[in-house]
Amino acid sequence: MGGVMLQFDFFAWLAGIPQWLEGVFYWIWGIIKGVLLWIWAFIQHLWITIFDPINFMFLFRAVLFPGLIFVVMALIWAVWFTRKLWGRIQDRRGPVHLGKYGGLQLFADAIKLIAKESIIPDNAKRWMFRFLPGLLLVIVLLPFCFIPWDFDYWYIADLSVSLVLVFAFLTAVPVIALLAGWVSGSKYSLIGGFRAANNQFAAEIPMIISTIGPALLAGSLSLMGIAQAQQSVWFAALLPINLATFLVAAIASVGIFPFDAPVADSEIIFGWRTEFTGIYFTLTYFAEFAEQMLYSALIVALFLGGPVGLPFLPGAVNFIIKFIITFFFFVLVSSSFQRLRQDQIVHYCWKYLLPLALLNVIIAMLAIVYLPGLAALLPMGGG
Amino acid sequence: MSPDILEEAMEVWFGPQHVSAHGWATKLTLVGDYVVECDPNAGYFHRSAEKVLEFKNFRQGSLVLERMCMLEAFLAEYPYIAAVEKISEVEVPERAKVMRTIMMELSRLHSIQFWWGQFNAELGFFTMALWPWVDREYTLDAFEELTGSRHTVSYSTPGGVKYDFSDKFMKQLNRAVERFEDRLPKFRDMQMGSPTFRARTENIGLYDVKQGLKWGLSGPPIKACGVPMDLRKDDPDSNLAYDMVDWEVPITENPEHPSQSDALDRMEQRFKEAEVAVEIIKQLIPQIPEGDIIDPKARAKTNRLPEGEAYGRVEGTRGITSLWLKTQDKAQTAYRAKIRGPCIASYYALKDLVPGSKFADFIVIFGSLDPYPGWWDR
Amino acid sequence: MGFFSVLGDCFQILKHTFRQVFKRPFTYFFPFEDRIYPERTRGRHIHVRKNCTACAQCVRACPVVAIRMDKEDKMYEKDCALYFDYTRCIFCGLCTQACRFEALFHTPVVDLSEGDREDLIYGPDKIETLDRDPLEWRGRRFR
Amino acid sequence: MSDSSTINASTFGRLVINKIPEVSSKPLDGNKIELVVPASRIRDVVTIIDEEINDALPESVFGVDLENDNYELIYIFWSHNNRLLVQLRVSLQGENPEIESTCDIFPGLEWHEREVREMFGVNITNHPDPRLLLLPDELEGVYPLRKRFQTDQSRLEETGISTPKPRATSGGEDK
Repeated sequence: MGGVMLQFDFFAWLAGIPQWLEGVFYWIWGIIKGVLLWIWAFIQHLWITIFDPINFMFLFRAVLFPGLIFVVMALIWAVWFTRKLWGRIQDRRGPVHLGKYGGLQLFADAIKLIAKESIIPDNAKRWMFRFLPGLLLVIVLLPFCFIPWDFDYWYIADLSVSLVLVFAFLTAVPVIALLAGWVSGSKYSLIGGFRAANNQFAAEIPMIISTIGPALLAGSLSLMGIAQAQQSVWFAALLPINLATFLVAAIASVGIFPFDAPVADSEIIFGWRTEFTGIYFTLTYFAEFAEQMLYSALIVALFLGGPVGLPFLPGAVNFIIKFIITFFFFVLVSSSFQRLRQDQIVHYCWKYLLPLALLNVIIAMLAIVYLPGLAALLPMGGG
Repeated sequence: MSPDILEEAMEVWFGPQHVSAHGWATKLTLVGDYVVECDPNAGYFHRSAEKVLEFKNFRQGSLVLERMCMLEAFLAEYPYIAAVEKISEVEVPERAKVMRTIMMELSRLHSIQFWWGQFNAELGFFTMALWPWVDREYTLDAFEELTGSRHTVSYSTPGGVKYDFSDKFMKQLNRAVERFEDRLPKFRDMQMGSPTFRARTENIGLYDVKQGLKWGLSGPPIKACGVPMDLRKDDPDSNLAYDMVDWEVPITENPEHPSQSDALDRMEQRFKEAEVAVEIIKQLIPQIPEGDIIDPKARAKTNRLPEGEAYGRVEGTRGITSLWLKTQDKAQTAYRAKIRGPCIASYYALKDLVPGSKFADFIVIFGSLDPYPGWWDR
Repeated sequence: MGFFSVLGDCFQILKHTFRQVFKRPFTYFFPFEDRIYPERTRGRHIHVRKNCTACAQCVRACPVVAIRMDKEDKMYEKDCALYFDYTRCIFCGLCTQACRFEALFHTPVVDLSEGDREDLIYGPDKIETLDRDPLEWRGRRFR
Repeated sequence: MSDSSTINASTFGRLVINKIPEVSSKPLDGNKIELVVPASRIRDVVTIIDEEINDALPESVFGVDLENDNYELIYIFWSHNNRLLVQLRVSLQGENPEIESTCDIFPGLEWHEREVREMFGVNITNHPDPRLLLLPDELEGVYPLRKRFQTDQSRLEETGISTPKPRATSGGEDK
């Protein structure tokens, strides 16, 4: 070509326009395509994480059936059931006015409490005071995902060490109770906080030792494994003493009636929960009932064979029936005895519960070795 | 108290607004869980009853006294009436004497039933708190059937009683007594048989009967130590019918600590008092004589009283309840009336009884002495 | 205490509470159910003006001076208007006993409640008639 | 009850009188006796009661305002074994009369003495805890149970009760 094309060739320019337009068009089309692809990738991402049947069912299970919504509804049912049962035991009617049998009373209470002004006392540590009740409810609700509601499908998670993890969560509860008592600044709540911590030291060790029995017999530390090991015989039949010590220690660590020192209303008004009002009171009050439910669910999983039961019923329904019966027994025992003094609680838990729990574990070990028929009943090879 | 203990002590007000302090305030000095000093303060219920009595004529005065302790209204109003009858020498018909005694024993039963519920509520046991209160409803129905009001009954007046026994009332009375009797074995299981109750009340609030008398305690807290000190036998009142019944003063002898009493003995003592009260009622019902229920000249005689002093006393559920009355010649109102309630001693006794015990035992010791603020605050 | 006798007591107590669960509760369903009040119940008063002779015995008998009398306001030849101050009245029944002419009675209506204190002073118009029958049983039965 | 160990009213009266001649006694009906004791000898009589009657119950101490500044203090003791009621009567003069405290012998009387001090203005010397018992702090110097204490008698004439003599003159509402 040599030299510079000085003259502007109008016709060549004119012939280049369609090719230029095509370039512009492709460029715009590239952008649109990029956006559309991005949207499509996002939808695909959504599909995979949520609407893909496998993941969707996991979300359904985690959030709806045996997960959060079911547990919170069960919590509200538990509070209503306890108040109705207390009423009947004390020869009076429980909540009556709202709903057919006082059913809506709980929702009315919840709305009223949430609407109430939450007063923060002067010498309370402000942000700690607001944060602890929420933390307490979260910590108490978390272990529910390890409960073996059903064998094949309707359960959320099954770790090999879920029993240890559940107790790891539950040891945090008295620390929060102590902190809440200390942080809310009044003498009575301080005493209540110390009593809550003291209650826990008394009840923690017998409870954990009495869970060694089922873990030993099932040969695995996961709640699902323990539940599956009880296909042929329930551990309650083999370890009755452990069932009793676990129940009593559970009542002591929750801090309800016979071991009611942390919330002794005739001595220290409402214990460490005195200063909480409004939404904070709701959270701590529900945390107590959630803990009760958790322990009764653990009893069912560890000793009463979890989903094992009537063959024609699905596993989860068996579990729930046994859970209701255990919860009924929880409320019955907790409304039959006077309140024990704090040092008496520690005295009984260490002097009576601990040796009993140990005794049963030793009996279980000896029974496995020496009783011929027993080993056959248990799936001896790992969980 | 040696200073080094005191400097780390914590002062807690078991104050007037406290849930189970029904209107009395006690300052406890705690070291750890132990009570080191206990300083009871009276005065939150003071209604100046003695000044009010100087402006009430002799038919209205018993209303003031009855409101000192509404649980045992028939027993609380009686000292004023006994004092006025002593000064005015009005004679009470036989029928009124027997009716008064029956209603006073029923009021004692009602007061014990109420105290059961309150003591168990303080121990945190609401099941056994509400069961006695259900039986108490039957006795209250009997009161309302007879006098028209459940608590402020204002039943007897100087010279007799105001209302007559109707047969509907006799049915209610028998129903209340039977209801109490067939629930008693169940209550014994739930109360004395309960291991947690025994754990909470054994060797709690232990005092010797000599020390108790020095504080001024009387009634069940002294009878629980084994001393049969009961005004119904010691100082029998001519206007009541305790002599028509053969009964024994109920006492509780505890072999481990012979002349002392702890919270468990006082509870056992109240079981026995309730049984004796029911026994007296059942013996008296067939012996109600015929006749009018009030001395016809009673209104005239008690309108203006001659100069004089009298000391009316009755064995209340909580101890000796008395009223010292001084009247001026032909005056319509009392010149000076001094009300002495039994609970002024039991609240004062806390000063020396509680130090040394645990913080959770304070409410058990005081609950076992059956406090009622109306008596020490007047 | 023997360990097993303590265990025996505990199960005895649990038997009592367990059997109590299935019994019918004692309490009423208040606004709709109430117990039957005996006829001697000392509730609010009724003033029969026909028999009243303005003798003021009730005013003198009242320990808390809750009755005020207005002699001029006459309906019959010798009667008077009574103003009952229910903020002061203690329902002791001395006024009905002091009245010799059967002009003052109690009724079993015991649940008096008003908006403010002035309405609790029942004037002659309100004291003569009973506006509603006493709270007997009405409405829904066992819930 | 074997009669040898119990003391009846008259023997107890004679026993106290020959120990302290200034005391004079006046028997009441039943096994009750009233001893009129000069203010200075009150502690001796109470110690005699404490020694002679082993289960003496200090029922109450209270004052009576006989007008123009003379007061009367009445101690009442009851004994279950001897069925004996002893009533000591001490008369005092002056605006704020003095008397020794007997609550170290009978601790049960401590609150009664505090009440006499706050209601009548009778100073109880060496009392362990001379605070007010029942009254709020504003009524510290005002002695309400004295006859002079003026109360609201606006509706008294409606009740037809003649105002009690002596009439109240000062103190109270319009102090």
